[in-house]
Amino acid sequence: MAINWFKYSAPTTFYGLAGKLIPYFAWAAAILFVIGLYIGFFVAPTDAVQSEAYRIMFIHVPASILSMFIYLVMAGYAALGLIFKTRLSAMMAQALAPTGALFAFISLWTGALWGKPMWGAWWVWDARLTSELILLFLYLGFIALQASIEDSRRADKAGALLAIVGSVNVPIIYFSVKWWNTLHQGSTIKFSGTSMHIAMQQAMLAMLIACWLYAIAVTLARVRSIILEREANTTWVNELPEMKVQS
Amino acid sequence: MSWADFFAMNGYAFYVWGSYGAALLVFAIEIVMVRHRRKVTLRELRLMRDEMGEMEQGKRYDA
Amino acid sequence: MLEVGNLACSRGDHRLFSGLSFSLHAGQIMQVQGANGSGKTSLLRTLCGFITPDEGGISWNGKPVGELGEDYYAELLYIGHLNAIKDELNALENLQMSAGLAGYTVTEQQAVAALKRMGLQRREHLPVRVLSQGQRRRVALARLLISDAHLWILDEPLTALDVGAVGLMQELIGEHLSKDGMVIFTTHQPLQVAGVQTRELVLS
Amino acid sequence: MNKLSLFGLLSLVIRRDLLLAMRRRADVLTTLVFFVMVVSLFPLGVGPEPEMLRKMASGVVWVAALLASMLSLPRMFSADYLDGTLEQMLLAPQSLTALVLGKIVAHWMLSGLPLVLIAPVLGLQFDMSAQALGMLVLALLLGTPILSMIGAVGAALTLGLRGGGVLVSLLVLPLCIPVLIFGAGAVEAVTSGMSAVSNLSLLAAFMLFALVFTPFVAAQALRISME
Repeated sequence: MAINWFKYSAPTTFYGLAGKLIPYFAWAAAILFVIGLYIGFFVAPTDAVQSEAYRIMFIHVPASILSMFIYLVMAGYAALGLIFKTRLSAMMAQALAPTGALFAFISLWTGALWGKPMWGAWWVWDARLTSELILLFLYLGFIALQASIEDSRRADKAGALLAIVGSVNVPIIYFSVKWWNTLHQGSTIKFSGTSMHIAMQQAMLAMLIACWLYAIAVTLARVRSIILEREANTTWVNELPEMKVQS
Repeated sequence: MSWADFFAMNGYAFYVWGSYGAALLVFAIEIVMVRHRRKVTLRELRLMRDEMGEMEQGKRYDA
Repeated sequence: MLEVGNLACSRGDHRLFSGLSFSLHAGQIMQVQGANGSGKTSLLRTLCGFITPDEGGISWNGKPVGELGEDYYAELLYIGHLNAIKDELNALENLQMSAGLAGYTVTEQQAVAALKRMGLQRREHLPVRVLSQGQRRRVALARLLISDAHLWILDEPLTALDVGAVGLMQELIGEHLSKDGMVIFTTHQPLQVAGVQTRELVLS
Repeated sequence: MNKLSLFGLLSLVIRRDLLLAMRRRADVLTTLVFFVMVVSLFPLGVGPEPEMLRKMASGVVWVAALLASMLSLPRMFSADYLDGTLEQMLLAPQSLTALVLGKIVAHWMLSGLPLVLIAPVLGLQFDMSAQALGMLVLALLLGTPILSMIGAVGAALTLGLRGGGVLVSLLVLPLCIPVLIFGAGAVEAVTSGMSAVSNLSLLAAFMLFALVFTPFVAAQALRISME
């Protein structure tokens, strides 16, 4: 059976679909958070070298992975919007940016709190930390550019171009920072064991999926507001049940 | 292992709970902001619609 | 021939016009009319390709202008609200630079002759900074004399011009039309070209 | 009436921008004075020990060059935007990409090249060796065009926006980090007795990469901003 993707790429249809999907993603995320935290704190054993501090990993690593993943998804949506002129793609890119930036922030914050007991410093100019910081800057640039353009069509296109340029540049930045760091011989402490305990893997996986589902739920909720703002004064918006209540 | 031991995190309590607390706070703030944005958007849309409706009614009385 | 079919355009969330269709043949002139904010400038800018229309298409000699790209621009001369002249340069330099940006070179004699026709003799070497608004507009309009574009798109060409200059513009447009040129323009002032029926397009 | 070749257009745009800048020298001088001042302030902030100054010289010069080039970026297209010339440029029957390339070259000659030329003098303030000074000039020669090229994209995207000046720095600075790393790295390699070839070739590769893509991207950004 062929699925009519264009049907779901219309903001009208997507608004309703997103509204139905949000609770599922939100509840699944909540349940997985509980499972992940339970395994992470009660099942996974204490690490020989890092003691209990390593448990920061269960939030730090998923946040880092998602911050990068969301940037790629955002750039992908932006490119789709630019090439095929689908309005919804641009709205999705706009909705993803704040969540991505927050994950980058969580990654940096937890990284600092993990670094202090392990490396003895809140911040070291480690390649990964530095790249994450630059990623946060890229997110902030994208958000600031979109926020300062009044006309939504220009904001979409300009933001898309910036996101694409950024994503082309990200590998170069990452490589250059890594290379710079190895020249500087930054402090690096590797994990004690080469192989992670199975419970640690499970906890990490659960937390990663939980964060991912959470990101989807929040983005969908945000994109619904964006759709409403963009489609103000259309009949279908005015006929929505949530518009019935008198102000 | 007692609850006290659990919360002490073998001396790393500040770092571990600082991380998870911050993450929780960020998530909470984001959820509140997304909900707030929806509320504000809907309120503005209703105001706009009501204003448009009054304008149209005004026209009808004029005619 | 310029053909516009079912054109729709909006600024922000505001729909300016829709379902707009017309065609303009060689030797024809068309005035775009409408109240402030009705989208006259937006229509002209859409014809220039600055604005992508929401719906509909524009074609030049049967081919969509999007496909023609730079070949279409070679046929087109646009003079907008802004004069596109530099305060730091003199009238002659301005005219030569404008020609260069439009893809061709003009000799000094040609440029001086064009400026003279526009009533700017002996002012060629003055910095544009010291000229009056009307004289600056004449420097901008001198581009009409040195270009061989077929389609003139003029947004309020008569702004700041005195009676004499308006008469000159009528003359210039008449000459252009007699050479199978086309003109599409907006104005708040009366503009009558002798012997030619001005078509009207009203935006509401 | 003679048609202008692509190269003719390129040289016309460069000549035009240089001529305009010559009639308003203040803009070019501001960038240069800013660069000299920022570099000269560092010793006052960190102390006059020659050992430390030598060590941080290349980094300081590079960061100052980065900031100075940000200062001149907002002006890259805004004057042409405000007086309507940019509209005419978009209607040029030649490729807009070539035109943008011309503007990038002109911008580099006005804001990058002066920095390259004055950098050795500033390097002497930091007690740099002759070898290091030579490498600094070479690295700046390769690196500053990249700043103008990436900057052109940022300047085109923020054209006519409120607070465009600050915004353009926010967008462009993170993208320029590789230039900073390779550029400062080349000088540092020379001072520590290593070969700077890898740094320089990476810088050159990055410049060629930017040369191929950024004029086109900036041209697209201009079309978006003019809508």
